[in-house]
Amino acid sequence: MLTPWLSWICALLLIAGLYGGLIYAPPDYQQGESFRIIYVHVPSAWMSMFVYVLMATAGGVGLIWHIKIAEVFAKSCAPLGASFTFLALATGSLWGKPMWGTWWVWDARLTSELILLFLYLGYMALQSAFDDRRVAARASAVLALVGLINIPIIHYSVEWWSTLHQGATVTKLDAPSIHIDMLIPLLIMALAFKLYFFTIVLIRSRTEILEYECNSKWVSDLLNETEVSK
Amino acid sequence: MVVQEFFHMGGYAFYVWTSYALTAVVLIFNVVQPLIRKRKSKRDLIMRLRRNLR
Amino acid sequence: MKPLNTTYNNAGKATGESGFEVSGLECIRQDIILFQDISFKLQSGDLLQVDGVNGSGKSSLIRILAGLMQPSAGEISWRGRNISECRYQYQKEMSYIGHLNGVKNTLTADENLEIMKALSGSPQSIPLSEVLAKLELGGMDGITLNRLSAGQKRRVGLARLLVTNSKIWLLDEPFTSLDSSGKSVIEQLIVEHSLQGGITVFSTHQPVEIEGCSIRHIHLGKK
Amino acid sequence: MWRDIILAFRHRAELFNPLIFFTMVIVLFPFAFGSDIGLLNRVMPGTIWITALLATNLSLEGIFRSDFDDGSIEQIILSGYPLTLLVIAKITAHWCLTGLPLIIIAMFTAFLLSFPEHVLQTLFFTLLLGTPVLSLIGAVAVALTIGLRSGGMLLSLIILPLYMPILIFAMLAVENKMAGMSVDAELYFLSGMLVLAMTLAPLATASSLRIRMS
Repeated sequence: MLTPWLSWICALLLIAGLYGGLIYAPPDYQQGESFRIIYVHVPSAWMSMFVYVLMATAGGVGLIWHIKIAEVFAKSCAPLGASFTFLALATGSLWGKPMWGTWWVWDARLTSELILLFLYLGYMALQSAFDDRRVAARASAVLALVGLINIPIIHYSVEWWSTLHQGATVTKLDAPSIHIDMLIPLLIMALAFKLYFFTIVLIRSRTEILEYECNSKWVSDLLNETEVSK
Repeated sequence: MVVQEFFHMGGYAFYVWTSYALTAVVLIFNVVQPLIRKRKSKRDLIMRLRRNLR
Repeated sequence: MKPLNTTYNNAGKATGESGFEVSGLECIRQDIILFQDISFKLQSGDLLQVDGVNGSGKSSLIRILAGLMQPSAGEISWRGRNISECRYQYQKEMSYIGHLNGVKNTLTADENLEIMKALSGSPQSIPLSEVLAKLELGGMDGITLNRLSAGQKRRVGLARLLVTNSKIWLLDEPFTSLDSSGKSVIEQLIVEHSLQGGITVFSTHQPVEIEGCSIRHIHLGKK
Repeated sequence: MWRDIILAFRHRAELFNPLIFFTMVIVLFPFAFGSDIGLLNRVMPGTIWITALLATNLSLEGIFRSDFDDGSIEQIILSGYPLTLLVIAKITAHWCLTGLPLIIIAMFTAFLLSFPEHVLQTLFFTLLLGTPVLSLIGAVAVALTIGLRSGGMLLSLIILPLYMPILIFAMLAVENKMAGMSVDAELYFLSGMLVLAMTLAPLATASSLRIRMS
């Protein structure tokens, strides 16, 4: 019931964010128009971390209290998180080419984002390796939690490593202060991405629950109803 | 003229528009894929139900 | 307040005295309901045979009873408490023999029994040689299990029952790969166990000849 | 634990496989990069570490493999004996049988290849602190994937990202030492990770095994 509302608000925000980002915001004095990639890059990067934390937490809740909804939620998070991570990487690379002159630099953020993508892929691979849903959910929850503990360590180590290996060429990316006209669209976009995530996760979770509970009475009732109404 | 400038993106058109296109593709895929799956799994469940009833 | 309290206590005792109680057990594997609504009560000396065709969930039922698997619904209690609450105590009083024997191929029969004994931590006093003799496994000193036949390995696996001295035996197809004399040895063991007040749940698809005590049956699969 | 070591000794060939693998890969590197000592010295620590990662990865499955195949794991879980303790014993045994000999061989080969001595010491410490972490984290992943189809590939996919920080810090320490800087920070960090892994990994492994067996 929530999904249509969420999706409408999300669509509105997306349009607003796009308008703000692509048209309203003034070009950056240093990077010109190319900085507009920020409006897809940064929200994706934010979401990639956010989704992982959410996924691991939900997995942990499911593991400890055996709550099915939490297991389903965690499972639905994974592909979305992976796509956000992929987007952050791809757009980061596309941004890096004109700015740094290469597609890829071994920058701390890019590298830890890449490792995050591997963590997501490992999670999804493990999830699909099990035949039984409940066992899969619990096993991958353990993995997600181990990954969650590792994320700060990975981030920290990569940061330390990259500062030792190269100068401050990357600081171009994080301009010390961002103009308010640039910031507002960014926040709108971030919010839009967040809503988008929740909308899709809801859709995914509902399908999952339906499959999970395929033996229970309410599912068969529901299906009978839809069949009658057709 | 303005429109052209907009699409030109100060010379960065390729990078900017590829980024946005990629984002759009991934986001749309993530909408469509669960919807298809939902329909498919519903169909499967209905089949199952019919099998069980017989 | 007081009368309320006493009734509560009585109720607790009423369920507490009974041995092994299973209610409303359900198992779903890979979205398929294997069984539903299984309930039974086993007292001291009871014997329960689980029947059913292949894939009907016999092994799953026994694994659930052992506490290895979580049931999708229902509960199992031992001495009036849910087995997940008193896991430690329950495990001390229960022996499970699954499809796999749980013995090391690279060790001898003696060494395997030593490990079982150490793991169970029971102050069991039957000498190991006696256990081996009972299972017709004598005279195999220094021979590692990978040189023995499947049936002999199965016997070593089943020797766990005698070494650990537990009250509940959960046996999944105990007679597989045993010859007829091995089978009758195990049947004999089960009868003795039952006469000593033990509880046995076992699954099999072979006819069993058990004399001296009554067997209850539970049938899994489509009716 | 003694049981594991005894068992491992009965499979002598399997025991030495990772070690032989390790030595052979290290010997391959001069063929790939040429026999220039200066260049070899630069890539040597990295080579040793990456090879150690791979060798650990290959041998990891052995921690629970045989116990899984013959049903011992079920019995151990059901024995009421604390699973975490057993897991600790198993991991320790695994490290003694792969990590420790690996360090010795690494030292030996590095010595043969006339690696500067003061850096050798640092390399030794990073290996000493790092390889137990590899075994510990690896045990969790093995417990999750044991007996699954395509378990080996899955194991690598899961495990390698988690190994990244250890590799990074070990390499940083060696590089710093080469540049004549202090390596305390890196070694402390590795010790910190070791302590963290020692406390959490056995618990996670034990619960993973329980989940895997259900």
